[in-house]
Amino acid sequence: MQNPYLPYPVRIDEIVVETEDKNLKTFKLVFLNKEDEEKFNYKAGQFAELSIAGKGEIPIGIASSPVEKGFLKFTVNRAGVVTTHLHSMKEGDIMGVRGPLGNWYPWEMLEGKNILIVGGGFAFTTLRSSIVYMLHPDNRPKFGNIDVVYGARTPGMLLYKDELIQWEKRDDINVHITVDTTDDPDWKYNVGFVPPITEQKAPQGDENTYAIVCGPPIMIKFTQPVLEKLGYDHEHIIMSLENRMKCGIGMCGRCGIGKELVCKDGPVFTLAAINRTPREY
Amino acid sequence: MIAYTDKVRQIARRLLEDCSVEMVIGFRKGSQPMMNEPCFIKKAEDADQLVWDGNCGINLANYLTGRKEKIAVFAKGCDSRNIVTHIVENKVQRDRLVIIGVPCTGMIDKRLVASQTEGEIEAVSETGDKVVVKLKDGGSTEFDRRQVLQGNCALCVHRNPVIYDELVADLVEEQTDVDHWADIREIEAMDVEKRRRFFEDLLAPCIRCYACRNACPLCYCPTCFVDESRPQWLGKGQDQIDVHTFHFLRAFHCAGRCTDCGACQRACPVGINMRLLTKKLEKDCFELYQWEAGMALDQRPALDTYKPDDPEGFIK
Amino acid sequence: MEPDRLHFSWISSAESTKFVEVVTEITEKVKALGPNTHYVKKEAKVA
Amino acid sequence: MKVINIDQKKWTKGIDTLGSSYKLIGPVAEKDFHTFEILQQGQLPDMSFTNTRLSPKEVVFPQSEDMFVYSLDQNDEDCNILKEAPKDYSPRVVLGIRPCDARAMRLVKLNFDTEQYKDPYWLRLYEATTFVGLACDQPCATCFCTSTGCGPYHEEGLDILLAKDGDGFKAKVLTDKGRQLAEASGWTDTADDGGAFENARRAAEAGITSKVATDRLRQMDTLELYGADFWEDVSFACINCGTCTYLCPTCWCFDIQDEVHGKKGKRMRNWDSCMFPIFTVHTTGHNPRGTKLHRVRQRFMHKLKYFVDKYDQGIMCVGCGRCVQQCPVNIDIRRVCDLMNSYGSENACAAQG
Repeated sequence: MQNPYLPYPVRIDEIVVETEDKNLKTFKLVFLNKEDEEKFNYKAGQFAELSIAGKGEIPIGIASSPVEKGFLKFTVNRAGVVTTHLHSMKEGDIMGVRGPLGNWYPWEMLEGKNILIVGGGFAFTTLRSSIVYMLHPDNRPKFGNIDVVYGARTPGMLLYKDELIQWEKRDDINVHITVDTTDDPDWKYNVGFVPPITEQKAPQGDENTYAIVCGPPIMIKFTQPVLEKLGYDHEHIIMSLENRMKCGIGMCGRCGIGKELVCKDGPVFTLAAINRTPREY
Repeated sequence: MIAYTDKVRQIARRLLEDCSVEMVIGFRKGSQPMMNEPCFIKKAEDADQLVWDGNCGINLANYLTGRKEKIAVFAKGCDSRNIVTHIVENKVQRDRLVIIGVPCTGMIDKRLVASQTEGEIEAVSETGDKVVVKLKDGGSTEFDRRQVLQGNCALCVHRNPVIYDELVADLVEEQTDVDHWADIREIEAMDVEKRRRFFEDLLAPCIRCYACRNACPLCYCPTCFVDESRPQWLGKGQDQIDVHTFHFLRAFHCAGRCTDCGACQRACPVGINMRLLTKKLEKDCFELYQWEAGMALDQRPALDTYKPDDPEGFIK
Repeated sequence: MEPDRLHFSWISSAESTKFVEVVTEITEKVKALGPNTHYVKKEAKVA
Repeated sequence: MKVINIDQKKWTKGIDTLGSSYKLIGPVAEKDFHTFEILQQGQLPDMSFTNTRLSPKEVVFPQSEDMFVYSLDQNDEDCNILKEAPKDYSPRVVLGIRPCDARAMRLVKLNFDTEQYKDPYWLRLYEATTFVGLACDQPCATCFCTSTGCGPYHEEGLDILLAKDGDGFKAKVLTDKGRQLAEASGWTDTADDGGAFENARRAAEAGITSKVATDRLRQMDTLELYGADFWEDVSFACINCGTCTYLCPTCWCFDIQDEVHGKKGKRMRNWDSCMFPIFTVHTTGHNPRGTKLHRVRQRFMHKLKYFVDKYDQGIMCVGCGRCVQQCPVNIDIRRVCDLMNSYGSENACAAQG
């Protein structure tokens, strides 16, 4: 019987400090055993439990993309016991990864559709995974227009800045970068909260357009009416939820919202599905 | 005390009718013999749900913290002392409370009654000094009320509320001929090894459901030390040391505050008498500082004050 | 816990000699007792 | 019907024999109540018990159990790498488990044995265990098993069902596992009972007088029930202890914890409870079930609505009555179930005119 609680051993290959407050780091992890990497077959939108012996586990969205081979990437905010310890770890250290866990953005259904991605702050990780996936030459023809609205508090708080700038220059994706405020006179992108920028820049919703939204609760709260105004149906608004988790495989019981378990039946839900469950997230 | 019910209802109805309070906290009849359920009443017409008898052992002071409403609460002697403690510790405001004092003759120990009864109990009633147990098979047994009181009630010397706005009945006579600390002296007399084994045995059945802590009006910390994760003070499993650490530290947190209301022991699903821990500290506070918790609003708790003549024999 | 493991003393900042005496005395007492064995969790026991 | 007759002598001898091939677990009298414990050699289970204070779920789902062990010593080659903790999955038998508790295991199995993931700890212990049930001829006033798809002679989840017969037992063998155990114990004396077993079953079922209605739960709208006005009243008395969940044979929630001692560590799991605030609190401090009302509602909604919708196997309750008996403040699941099941029915009647 395969033990779904047993993490695969991995080595920290590279650590990148992402933001100016140094609270977000991206960890590039390499499997110690090649066969584990093959078993770890994931799709954009899934998460994994990062396991540190002696500290515990923490569920984190996978920031690398299935089209990137040979490693996994996780961008981790320093917050609790496990993430604080993770931030103190060094390249070369051994830890564990358990997954992939949960469902993913519904790529089969999204084929042939226009995609709007709305992200805020450090919830951009699985959205990065998704963008890299869609922009891969094998996949780009499968999707219509791709628009991205991504905002952070300041320019220094944006994740994956180099990639954002690259995407911004491409003509097969419309990237709208925004910050709440900046005192940088040379800032050439948008200034403003994500919801109003979405209202200005995002395409109208129609039956061929889906929005994938991921961000802090306050951003989600104010983005939802904007998307409704733009004509997005609740079935066409796709969100990724977070809840406290332990097992990640639907057994320990804490992440439930109604009969759905965020870890196993989610984390990805349509807004329509979320509206059918108690708001316990 | 069964006669209190009419008065309890009458007072609750009046307080709600004349808008003196927004809610009344009391007890309603439970679904089990010897069990009443704490409840709130917001409408005068619902006041008839309230009851009072020897099964109101849960300490209602536990239901006062963190509420916004102006509340009337029924308070036995011990409950009233915990309300005083709440007021002194700034957990509730005196002027937001109407305290209805209930002179108490002790609460019935349901486990004691059950263990002394052969067969399944269908109903239990009180008449004066008797507790009458009706059995499912039709028979019945009768107990002298004093013989089936909760351990703390049998030894209680503060049956009358110490603070109240009105009373449901005349004050009762306080017990004077009780040896309050006999069980503690026995434990104190044990040598270290024997005492350790005694505690091991006492706490062995604990399942860490925290009913004792949660039934206790003193345990209002937003995050209890056992639930802290940064730092995590103790393990969360069934290791004996973790279990003991929980019980011992909780008892120390109650030192000089515990009124021996017995809610912890009553709530415990596995019948642990953790009062033996809190009572030892109650005894120390009494003997060292002549302190009894919650007796007056203008006294600071024993561990909150320093007096030049505090005993200091432990300092070498 | 053995009584000798816990010790309260009142020492003024001027009483350096007393401080040395007390600390030495306590250290010797605790050394004599050896490592504490009560309430030491060597490994979490599961039930 | 063919049953196996086990008189007192055969019972004692059989149990003694079983001790060599099985770990024996049975009800043992503690100070005030019975618990399921490992029986020592020569010790007989106390089959005179009504039911145990704690459910025997601990047999397959210990309150605290090891999952993995690891070294934190940098000199060890496998430092920081988790290894399976050594476990004992040798055959064991639970003697005298009540039919409600055995059915509860089947309900819990739905959670631990899924198409996508299998919980190896729970399943291996479950598979290693033979369940010898004891039918209830004298139910408690708090027993409402017949309302939950169960009953005092219910066979689901049992390998053998025993019914008291004088100072011995009549046994009905229900599975291969049960057959093996019956053979190993020498309980082979088969005879026709002339319908006595069935009659006893009917009499026992008739003895369960406490009933709840569950028929409307499935059709009820989740959010309407969630927003019902009775939750404040239902939850008021609750002190948010874990008694109901820890005593419950169908509650399975758990926590995973790492513990380190020196250079060695282990990952273990412990029972957890939806009644505790920290069960769901986020690292940010946000708690999606931040109030007592949220948590009490979660417990009852999970048992009586979410589970019903998710598995279509009835409610997540077998009517053992433990939570009713031991709740320190007398919150009674039967009352809550009736409130839920009848919610909005007055309006529905009015709507039908």
